[in-house]
Amino acid sequence: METTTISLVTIIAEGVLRERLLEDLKRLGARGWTIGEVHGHGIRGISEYFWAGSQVRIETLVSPAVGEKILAHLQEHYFTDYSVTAFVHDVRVVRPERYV
Amino acid sequence: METTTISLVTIIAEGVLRERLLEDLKRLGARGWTIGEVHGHGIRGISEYFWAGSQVRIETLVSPAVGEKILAHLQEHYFTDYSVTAFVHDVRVVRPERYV
Amino acid sequence: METTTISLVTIIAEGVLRERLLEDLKRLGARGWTIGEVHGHGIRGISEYFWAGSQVRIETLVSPAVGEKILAHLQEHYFTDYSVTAFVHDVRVVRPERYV
Amino acid sequence: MELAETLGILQRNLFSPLTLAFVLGMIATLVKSDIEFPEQAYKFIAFYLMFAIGLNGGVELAGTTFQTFAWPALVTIFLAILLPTACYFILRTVFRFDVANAAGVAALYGSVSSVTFAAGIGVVETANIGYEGFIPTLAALAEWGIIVALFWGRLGLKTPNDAIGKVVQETLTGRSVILLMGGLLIGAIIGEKGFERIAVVFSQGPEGLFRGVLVLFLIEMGMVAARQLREFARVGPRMLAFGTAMPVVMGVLGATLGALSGLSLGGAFILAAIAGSASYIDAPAAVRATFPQANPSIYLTSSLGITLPFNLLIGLPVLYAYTQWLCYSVVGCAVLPAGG
Amino acid sequence: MELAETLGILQRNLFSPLTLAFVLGMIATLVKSDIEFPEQAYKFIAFYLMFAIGLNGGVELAGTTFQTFAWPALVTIFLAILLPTACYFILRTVFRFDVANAAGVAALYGSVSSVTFAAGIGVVETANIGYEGFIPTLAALAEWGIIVALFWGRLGLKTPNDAIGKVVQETLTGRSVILLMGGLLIGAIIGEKGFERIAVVFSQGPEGLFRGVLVLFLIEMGMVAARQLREFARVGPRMLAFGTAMPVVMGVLGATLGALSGLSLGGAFILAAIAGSASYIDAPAAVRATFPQANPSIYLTSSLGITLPFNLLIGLPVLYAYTQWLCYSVVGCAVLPAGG
Amino acid sequence: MELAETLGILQRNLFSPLTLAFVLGMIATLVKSDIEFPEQAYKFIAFYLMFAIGLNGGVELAGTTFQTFAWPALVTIFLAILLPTACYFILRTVFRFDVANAAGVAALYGSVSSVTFAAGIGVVETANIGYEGFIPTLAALAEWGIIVALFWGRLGLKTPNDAIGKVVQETLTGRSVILLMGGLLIGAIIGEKGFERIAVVFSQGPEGLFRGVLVLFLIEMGMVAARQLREFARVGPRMLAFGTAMPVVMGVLGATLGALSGLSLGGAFILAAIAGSASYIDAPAAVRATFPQANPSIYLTSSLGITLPFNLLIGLPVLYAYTQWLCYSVVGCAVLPAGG
Ligand SMILES: Nc1ncnc2c1ncn2[C@@H]1O[C@H](COP(=O)(O)O)[C@@H](O)[C@H]1O
Ligand SMILES: Nc1ncnc2c1ncn2[C@@H]1O[C@H](COP(=O)(O)O)[C@@H](O)[C@H]1O
Ligand SMILES: Nc1ncnc2c1ncn2[C@@H]1O[C@H](COP(=O)(O)O)[C@@H](O)[C@H]1O
Ligand code: NA
Ligand code: NA
Ligand code: NA
Repeated sequence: METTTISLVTIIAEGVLRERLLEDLKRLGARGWTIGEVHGHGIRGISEYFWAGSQVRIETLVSPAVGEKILAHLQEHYFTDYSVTAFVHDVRVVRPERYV
Repeated sequence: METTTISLVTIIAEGVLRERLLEDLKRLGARGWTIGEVHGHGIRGISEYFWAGSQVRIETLVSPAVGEKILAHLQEHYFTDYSVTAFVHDVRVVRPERYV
Repeated sequence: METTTISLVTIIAEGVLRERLLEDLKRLGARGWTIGEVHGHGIRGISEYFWAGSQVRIETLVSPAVGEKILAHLQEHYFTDYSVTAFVHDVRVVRPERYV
Repeated sequence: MELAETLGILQRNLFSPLTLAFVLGMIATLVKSDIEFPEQAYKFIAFYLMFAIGLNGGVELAGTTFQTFAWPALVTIFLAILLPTACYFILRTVFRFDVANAAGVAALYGSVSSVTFAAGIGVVETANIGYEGFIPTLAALAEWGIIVALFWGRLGLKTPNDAIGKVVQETLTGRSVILLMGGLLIGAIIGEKGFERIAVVFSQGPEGLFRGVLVLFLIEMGMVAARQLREFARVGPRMLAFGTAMPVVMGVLGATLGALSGLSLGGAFILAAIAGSASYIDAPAAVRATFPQANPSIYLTSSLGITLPFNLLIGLPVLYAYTQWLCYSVVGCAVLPAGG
Repeated sequence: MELAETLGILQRNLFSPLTLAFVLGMIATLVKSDIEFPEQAYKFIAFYLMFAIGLNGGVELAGTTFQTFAWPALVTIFLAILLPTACYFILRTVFRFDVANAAGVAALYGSVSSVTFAAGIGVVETANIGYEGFIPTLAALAEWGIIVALFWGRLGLKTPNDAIGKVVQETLTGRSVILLMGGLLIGAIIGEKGFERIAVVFSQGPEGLFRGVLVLFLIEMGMVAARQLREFARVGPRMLAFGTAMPVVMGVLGATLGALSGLSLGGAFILAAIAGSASYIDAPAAVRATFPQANPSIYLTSSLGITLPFNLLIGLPVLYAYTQWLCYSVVGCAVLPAGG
Repeated sequence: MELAETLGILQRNLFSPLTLAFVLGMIATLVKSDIEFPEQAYKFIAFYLMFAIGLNGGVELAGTTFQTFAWPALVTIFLAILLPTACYFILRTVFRFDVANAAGVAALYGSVSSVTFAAGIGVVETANIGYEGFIPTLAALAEWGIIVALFWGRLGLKTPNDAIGKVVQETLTGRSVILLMGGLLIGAIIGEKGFERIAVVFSQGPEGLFRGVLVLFLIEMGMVAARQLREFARVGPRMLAFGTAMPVVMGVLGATLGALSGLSLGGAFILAAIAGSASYIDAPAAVRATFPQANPSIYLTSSLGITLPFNLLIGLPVLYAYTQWLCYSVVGCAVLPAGG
């Protein structure tokens, strides 16, 4: 199986940011995403207050360059005020042209 | 902690494929899996039509060889017609004999 | 984007262990976690019996050292009797000081 | 029957809480409200509605003879063969659809939408007349249209029809069929007396939850339909024509054959609703699994975005007017008392 | 009481909507239908049923004297000690189970299944008689059986019993206990008059939702039980014997002690249902957390796959027949009017 | 009106099933019970309650003249401007809060809590009097307080107010507004006659589910409130004072202006409940999105952990006593018959 290495960016964020983050991702060059509902706990503890809604866990497969841009964007616009956690690592896919 | 590196294959697929994919995984040598419900968006956009059900996100820890076989199988039977995304990366586990 | 490599530990466990595992993680040095609900199948098949509740999938970003400690702890206290699967891999994050 | 009367029926239908709830849901989506109907509540209500319909039918079954049932059942089986077949060939020849897409659309239009079916029962209740207890059986039989459509598709694609066994099994044990038939049997066994003690939950009359729950459900269906409506541009005017003409044609056929087979006014009209409706859950899932190459934006948007709202707002009252005219002026079918 | 009468009760029970709904659920699973009962609907209904039972009991509590309550309560505490202890030692000696598995099964059979308890109330309603308002308290007391079973297990495994405090706390504040007792208190405070305005939702009589909701719930329980039934092969004939004999033995004990302690026919029968039932949610979770080495395929399959269907189909009517015979021919207990 | 009478109202309120259910929920959380109310059931019930309130109002709307509606509506708009503004400046000057936190708290206290609103309707039903059909409109208008608070915050932070268009759109199409107004319109169109057939599900009287469902809902709200209560230490005595004094002050203002504007006793009291309540879902979400730097532990704990329980246990009965005194001794407002 011939595979290509691309980046998987995972973002965990407060539910209220859902739509805004997806628009951002699109603008930054992501061509798809997968979203799950999660709960969590961190140093800020926001998610404990928002009892009526859960957090979102967004995964997006992107080129390494777009991955960097996403992290930089989160850093600039969200990390200070919002409860957002993000991490990135390499994965191998078939058909990279679908994602990058 | 002594750990061994094996493959984690993650498959995101339309809900209707759930049973079929799990049978395939079993046949190809996976000994376990973990399934979550997700929503998503991609170039095909199928999941937007299937409003009454969600997509599945299947994770399976397998030997690298089985991982390759799974990717090849998806490529052959699903990638053309169905909305299926898959990626694979290395993870470290204790007790590899449970998975491979 | 300047990033640092840390460990992401993923634990999949029976729902009844939820509180206990989170307390353990805290004690072992994890500063946050993200939890999703999943179903699954493995060699033991416990999750099929517990029809009224799902399994939990816990992700925690930690320093490599804490990651090792978590695996060792799971090995010692859970792997024999409980249905628990765990794996670890490296991810890159911005602001590592939040997690380690 | 004059035009005035038809307009009266249309108007009474538009002002029924069922229709208004559907419209409210559509508006909520169109103004981008964040209103949300929990998915599991939707599924639970769908479960409840089908079971309650079966149960109510079963209770009324007492006294039904084989003769009164046989003809309507035969007619329904005939429709389950005819309707998907007609859809398939119209789409192949007139619309020049490829095999998979033609079979996909035919599967949806050739089978039953639970919501339209339930709304049809609501129309009958509003009109304060009754219908035959075995009607749920006809809805279950009509589900077989899926199999017929998939058969044509497989034939056209020359794929072996061996896997059709699985589709047959899935259709026979599909959730609506099990709940309708299970409810019917239970209703028949417990009878009026056993039903009395659970009537608050299940009755379709003013003493039961059925109608109010259906109102809540229709808000959600309005939201779902409006989301599909947005896709309308991709489907185009040809599917608009198909999605509005087909339900009327199929419904008129259903009412006519139903009335001729001996059904009462209420029963013939509900058969019209069954025939004229297009499935939007069970059939699409079967089509997706069988013909993945068919485009869901065509079959789902037509069924959910066009035919469902059309039926609820215009189709059902028009079909009711037609059935009434037919029954009073032509066939002379019975009119059963409400709840009887 | 003659055999004919017992058969009559069996038959009436089999033809009640409650039993039929359970059977429908089992069939749906056995024919592999895709019918699905949403998990959160299940949880919400379980919540509702326990609270409603408490509430109905509380409303009837007015006029209960300490004397009428004290003996049944003592008897129930006695059963909560006796039943798990007897199960444990039978399994250890006759069945030669290891400590963990014996304690696990004992915890389930020594405590209460909410569904069987609710179904028992349904049987009493069907028979059109009443029961004591404090019955929910007895169900809450009977939950203590879990603690007794875990105590024997820990003793057998020589694990320190210090963590038992946590189990005690969890049993005392478990969801059924809180809802039953909370409902009871609220019912006692608001009385008949306050209850009237919420009776549509909570009443167990024909004017309330209780019975109909229980019917829906039992469809789901039938599906769950049938899924466990498939595991039957792994459990074998010995557990089949245990899972069908134990409920009868424990139930007869419950009815007998209940009647002797002064309970009415309805009350004594419901105590029989409590005693004869095996838990399938709360106790299994406690066992899993305390004795992970015990095999869930043994304790869950017996409780859910064997004893639950047995009780709903055969056990309850047999116990009802027994209690009736006992009350009429031996003890001469009271028969309370329905809803009073 | 004497103290004795006020105490009587307090007591009757404390012993109503609504209040008791809320207390049960709080206790369940405080004793760390594992009792769980499914999230989707919560959302579905919230959906149902708002729609049912609208519907009941709409049915009563017949005969309302523009005059009877205009003054109460104007008064409500005035309150929607005054209350958040007053909160904001009190918090800025007296409490020395920073802009974001002041605006955040003001947004919550300046808008409406659906639960307190529904509980207010419950109090009126308990008192067996009626209220004006257009009351749901007032609740929808009162939601505009969110916009006013966010406006002050943006002004204080000198952030451009251009994005306020989005907040306005979101408030206008928020779920409560759509369901209240949608229900109202449908109720007005279908009228008494159309409502009769769905009354079992929607009626707020003893023949409908509304009140019982509200009881179940309040158990969950008690659990949620108690969880926030635990955070109390972080908020401190100043917010305790604010969270208990503000609802009384705002409520008294609501009742007074309401009565003066011509509302009946029931209507004026419900306006007091609307004014005195603090939002705990819609406003917090808007604040989080607009002023992420504001601390949710301040605004949510005050609203959910302090003001909600205060209102349900003490605030509403006190406001009811006040409104009664006002109506009987000062203004002489009408008393509408229940369900009319
Ligand atoms: N160390 C961590 N590991 C995994 N998830 C985390 C971690 N820290 C934070 N999170 C997630 O990010 C959310 C916000 O974190 P925080 O902003 O630190 O409160 C939490 O609710 C968690 O879901
Ligand atoms: N770039 C991506 N990153 C993450 N998930 C994706 C991506 N592309 C597609 N997916 C997932 O795969 C599903 C099907 O994708 P597609 O077939 O491209 O429509 C989507 O609904 C997403 O859940
Ligand atoms: N090979 C695997 N890949 C992914 N998840 C697994 C695997 N094996 C086990 N699991 C997960 O771990 C749970 C317990 O596994 P087990 O103890 O082997 O029954 C299962 O229910 C799965 O959710
Ligand atoms: Na059709
Ligand atoms: Na028992
Ligand atoms: Na307010």
